[in-house]
Amino acid sequence: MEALNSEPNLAVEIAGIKFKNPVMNASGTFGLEKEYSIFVNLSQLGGVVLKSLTLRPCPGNPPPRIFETASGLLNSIGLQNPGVENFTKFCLPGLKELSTNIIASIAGGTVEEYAAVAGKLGESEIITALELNISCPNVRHGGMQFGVSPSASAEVVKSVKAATGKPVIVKLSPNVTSIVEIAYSVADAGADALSMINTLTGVAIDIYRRRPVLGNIKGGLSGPAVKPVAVRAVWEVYREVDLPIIGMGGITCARDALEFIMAGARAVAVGTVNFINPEATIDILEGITLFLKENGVKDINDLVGVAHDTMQGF
Amino acid sequence: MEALNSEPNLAVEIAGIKFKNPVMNASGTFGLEKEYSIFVNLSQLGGVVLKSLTLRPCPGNPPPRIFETASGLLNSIGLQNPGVENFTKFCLPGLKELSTNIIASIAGGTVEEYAAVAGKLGESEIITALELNISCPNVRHGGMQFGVSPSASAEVVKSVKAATGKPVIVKLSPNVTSIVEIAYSVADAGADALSMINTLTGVAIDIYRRRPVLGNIKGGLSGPAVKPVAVRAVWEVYREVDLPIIGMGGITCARDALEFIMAGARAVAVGTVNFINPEATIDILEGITLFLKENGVKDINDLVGVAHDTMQGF
Amino acid sequence: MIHSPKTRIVSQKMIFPGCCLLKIFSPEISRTAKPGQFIQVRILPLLDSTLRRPFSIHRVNREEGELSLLYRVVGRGTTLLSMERENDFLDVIGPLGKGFNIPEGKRKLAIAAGGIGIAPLFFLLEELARSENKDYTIYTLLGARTGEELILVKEITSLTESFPGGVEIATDDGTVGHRGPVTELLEDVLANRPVEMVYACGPHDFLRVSSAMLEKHGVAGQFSIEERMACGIGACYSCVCKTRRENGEQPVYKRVCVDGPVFDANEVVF
Amino acid sequence: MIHSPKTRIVSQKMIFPGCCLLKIFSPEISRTAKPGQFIQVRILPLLDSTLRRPFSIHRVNREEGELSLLYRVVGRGTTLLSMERENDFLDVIGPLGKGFNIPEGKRKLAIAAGGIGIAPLFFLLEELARSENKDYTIYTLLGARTGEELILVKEITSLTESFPGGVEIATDDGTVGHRGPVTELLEDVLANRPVEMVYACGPHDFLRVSSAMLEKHGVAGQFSIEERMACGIGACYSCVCKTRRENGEQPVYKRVCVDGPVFDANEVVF
Ligand SMILES: Cc1cc2nc3c(=O)[nH]c(=O)nc-3n(C[C@H](O)[C@H](O)[C@H](O)COP(=O)(O)OP(=O)(O)OC[C@H]3O[C@@H](n4cnc5c(N)ncnc54)[C@H](O)[C@@H]3O)c2cc1C
Ligand SMILES: Cc1cc2nc3c(=O)[nH]c(=O)nc-3n(C[C@H](O)[C@H](O)[C@H](O)COP(=O)(O)OP(=O)(O)OC[C@H]3O[C@@H](n4cnc5c(N)ncnc54)[C@H](O)[C@@H]3O)c2cc1C
Ligand SMILES: Cc1cc2nc3c(=O)[nH]c(=O)nc-3n(C[C@H](O)[C@H](O)[C@H](O)COP(=O)(O)O)c2cc1C
Ligand SMILES: Cc1cc2nc3c(=O)[nH]c(=O)nc-3n(C[C@H](O)[C@H](O)[C@H](O)COP(=O)(O)O)c2cc1C
Ligand code: FES
Ligand code: FES
Repeated sequence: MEALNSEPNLAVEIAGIKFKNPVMNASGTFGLEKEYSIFVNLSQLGGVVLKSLTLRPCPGNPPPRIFETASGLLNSIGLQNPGVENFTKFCLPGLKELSTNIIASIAGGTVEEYAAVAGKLGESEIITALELNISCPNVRHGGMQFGVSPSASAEVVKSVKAATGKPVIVKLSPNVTSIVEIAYSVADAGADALSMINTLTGVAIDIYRRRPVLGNIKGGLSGPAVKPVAVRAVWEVYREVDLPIIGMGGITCARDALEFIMAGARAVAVGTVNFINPEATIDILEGITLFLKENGVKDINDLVGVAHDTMQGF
Repeated sequence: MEALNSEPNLAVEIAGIKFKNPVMNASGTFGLEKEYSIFVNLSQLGGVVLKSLTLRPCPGNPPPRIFETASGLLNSIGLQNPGVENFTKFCLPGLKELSTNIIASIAGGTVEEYAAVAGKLGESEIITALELNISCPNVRHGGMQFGVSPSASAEVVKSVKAATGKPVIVKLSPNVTSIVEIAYSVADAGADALSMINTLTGVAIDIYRRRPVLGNIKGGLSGPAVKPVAVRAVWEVYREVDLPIIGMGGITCARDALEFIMAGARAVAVGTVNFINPEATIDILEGITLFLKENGVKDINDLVGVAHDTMQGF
Repeated sequence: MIHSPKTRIVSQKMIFPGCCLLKIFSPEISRTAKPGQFIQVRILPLLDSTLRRPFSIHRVNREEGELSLLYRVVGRGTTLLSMERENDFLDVIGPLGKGFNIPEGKRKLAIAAGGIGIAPLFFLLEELARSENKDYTIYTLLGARTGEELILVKEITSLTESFPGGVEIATDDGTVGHRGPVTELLEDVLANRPVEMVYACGPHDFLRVSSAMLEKHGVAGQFSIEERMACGIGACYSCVCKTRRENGEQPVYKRVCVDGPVFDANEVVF
Repeated sequence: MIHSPKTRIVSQKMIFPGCCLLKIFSPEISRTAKPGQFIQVRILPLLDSTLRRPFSIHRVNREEGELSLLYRVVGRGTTLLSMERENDFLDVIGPLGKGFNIPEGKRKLAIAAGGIGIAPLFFLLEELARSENKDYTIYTLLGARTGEELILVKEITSLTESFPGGVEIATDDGTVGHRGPVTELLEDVLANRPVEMVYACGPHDFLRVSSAMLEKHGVAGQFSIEERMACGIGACYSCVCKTRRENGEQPVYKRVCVDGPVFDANEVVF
């Protein structure tokens, strides 16, 4: 039981960046500042992922914006944010004091917009990497999401790579026939890492008012309900595409996080559960550490994708 | 309160068939015989949908075949069934005594197989309509599901329509970028009605054994977890495609069923919840009736798609 | 602001069918809470649920370190909450949000509550009664669907009896007081009394109508707004309501959890 | 077979940490149940759960209309079940499945239980003890991880004392009886006694090893098999295990819930 006493290695490397551990929050759930520092010491996390930013201030969608479903949450925030300039002026300086990776998330309606935001954020030393939220409506293509088209996704990646030297993580949408096809396409276009999954599109109806519950009609489904779909996405992409994966979707505890890691994720992000347990990220980090110790695993990297090992025939 | 006293109309028509009410079971959950008649009087339902049948006997997937997830169920039964001939010989005669619509579900690995099964079943007077389960791996296309390709889906429909005069319901897969595109395609190919959704593909990992839980690795996610995705599918297709829709996915109670109806479904099918409440179909039927009475709705058809009415702008 | 996963329930009682008074022991929250603030309660037995439920702080006993919630049983979360008993534990976050304030110089106040909307206003009345300064005039207007659902009339009457003004009641069915909506009492007060500030909480329609009245009479107001919440601390932008800007710019969505739940009446776009 | 949504709990006790004995009142099920059959229990507080949990019928008191379950707390469902108390209600379906049978002419029996596997075998012993015919020889072999987890040894000893044979015990840690797996006791019995039929229930590996022994010694067996279940009545094909066919054809997947849970030992492909 020697392993019980020695501290396991939790550090992972993704896109050339060192993460002191594989646990971060998911974009959109920790805001643009240090909101969650009242609950958790953010510097203890492997990284902090910011809410998606757009070039100009974005008003967001009409309320109601959220609705609780069975083991899930439908949201249609609609990217409300002050725009990249206000962010840089008012929020970014405060993030400097955190000693962890700060990952900014970028959203846009056109390829140029993504590039412009990336260019602005790329100037900041505080930001370690950029995550591209490609689940945004492409205004030039009738509002079809970038992330559901291999070519549109690749275009976004190329233009962002040209605009910045920062590592680029592409966040994939699960609302596609083949997530592997999109992953291939963005890998070819120069993505440094992948994160998955963004939310599944859903609708809920208020039968008493005879109309959709959400002001925006459709919303994105997150939370434990989507976990099997998310683990499947990681499983499929890990087998086919040679990029590090940040896994997310319905993680509530260390066991959930380990499912993603064994399916192939090198790090995980924790979203919806923060709303019910605001210390969830730290609890998960501690739970992973305990699991490694109890099972004599010396290095978290030894578990990445390990569930594929016994499955050679498939 | 006159409406409180008069019985509302529950009958709906789909593909020229009259259903005495809009509640049936979902394929694969009531078996191939009258298994659930120990719990419910099947003749009280709008229809009984059989488990998918293949041309030859099908052994099914290795166990474990099911796994419970948050508000959901992953299954990989793998279409185990005795084949259409054994079915016709041993199961079909017993179904004759049911006085409701019997809908047979057809699965296959090739277009020809679908047509062959449809041809055989088309001979039976007992069967009212055929439902095509197009979420089956296409053996000639590297196992990609028919249901994720508009052209492959259309081919299946055409060949089945050529093989039988029975009404054909096409059951759509949610694992696609655009369910509307598939719906259009099968509508063009001659489908008489649509049903949706089949299961979402998912994976779960057993972190202690470090391998996927299911013998077959991937399974189909059903149950309350998927309801928002299913309602969204009905919502989208109802707006675009002029075919009657049978809605399903996570229905557990009358309120859930009414969500589907208001989103555009003319009938609903009830799957996973039967395993926890075997009388769920009847409970839902009673609940819908009560809702109609309490809200003074004289005809269930008045509620079909009603949630779109207030949403003209979108 | 604290997250306290093991807050003891001191007592819970159903004060009329579908309405509960829940008292919890939390010295930290009761010490700092201001009228209009709220707490986020985790509904533990809701295994398949993701969200906490927000409730206004209804009263505070700082000596005992206790605070109370007053809530209606309207759905799954409140049903389960109503089943919790003395000495069970609750997981709460609070106090949250911006509460009511009493601007310098405003002395003639009206308090208008629609139904369960009395919950946070009661705390405001308590604080006014506790305050050093006693030269307020307080018109208290209480609305309910029916007399049986009228809550706390006695306590409110005794809380406010040292102030000029008085308590008036309206019920939809006329079983007690004025027959009709409480907004009719408000209209009357606004038209006939020198009110300087109206504090209101209640259903959306009640606030919408009240807001129009305040505008008509040119009286200021502070309204406590409800919206579905996730984080409760300003991080997720789930809970917004539409608000006006002064310079004629486009309205913006503000977060009810941190920019509210109390807003200036003329700021909210109903 | 019945579905009874309001079956009263007569008693529940934890007989050692992590193992519960639950008695319910169900005259219908207790009247018709046979050893080896099971019931499907709905775990009500599991709001986010979709499946019932299957449990073997452990004993039956037909006079009182009661039956008992004996189960280990291994996960969420059994944890919640263990919290149910006397006079709470359970939603059960049963009796389900095919039980053990005692073929004409087979008189020399062995009963081999690995851990909680004793649950259905106890009912079998009860029925043998209750039967008119008393000319059985019964070798009862009980296995457990440690002495503290040995269950019901006294009751089993008194149930079987009127039969030749006897009760033998094996524990993994040797605290009681033979040190080692219960399969070593089985090997011994098969090698040295004229056993005609072995009834076994327990962990997968225990059954696999036992099955190989039976084949080696040419002795028939009936094994109770466990698999995750959904419907419990043969409709969904969730619960299959692989079974041999006699004529050398491909193995087929049979449903544990209706074709079992008791299978001929030589039929199951482990
Ligand atoms: C700042 C704030 C303070 C509140 N204070 C009180 C209070 O003191 N007393 C009280 O009884 N209620 C209060 N509410 C409303 C209370 O939060 C909801 O009634 C409760 O969340 C409903 O939970 P449920 O699970 O029982 O209902 P659900 O089953 O979730 O829904 C039932 C009904 O309640 C409505 N509802 C659900 N969540 C909210 C929400 N967050 N805000 C408003 N309506 C909601 C739904 O639209 C639906 O009509 C407050 C809400 C907010 C935002
Ligand atoms: C016919 C039959 C009879 C059974 N009789 C008994 C009995 O008399 N006493 C008893 O203690 N247990 C019995 N079991 C096993 C019992 O059903 C499981 O232990 C129980 O379902 C676990 O539920 P859970 O929610 O606590 O566990 P989960 O949290 O669902 O899982 C915990 C562990 O239990 C295993 N498990 C889950 N479901 C099953 C299942 N249906 N069958 C086998 N293993 C499962 C899982 O693989 C996992 O390792 C029987 C199973 C079957 C199929
Ligand atoms: C309220 C809310 C807001 C979100 N905002 C964003 C966002 O701005 N950008 C983004 O890429 N993803 C956003 N997401 C998606 C999450 O980052 C995450 O991909 C998804 O919720 C799945 O993880 P979870 O189940 O742990 O929440 C948001 C999710 C929620 C619930
Ligand atoms: C155990 C199981 C078996 C199923 N078998 C089939 C099948 O044979 N053919 C088919 O078209 N769908 C099958 N389905 C999918 C259901 O018919 C239904 O589309 C899906 O489960 C969603 O509905 P639900 O959430 O109400 O279960 C199966 C689902 C389950 C859970
Ligand atoms: S609830 Fe998250 S910002 Fe208000
Ligand atoms: S559990 Fe459904 S067939 Fe056995």
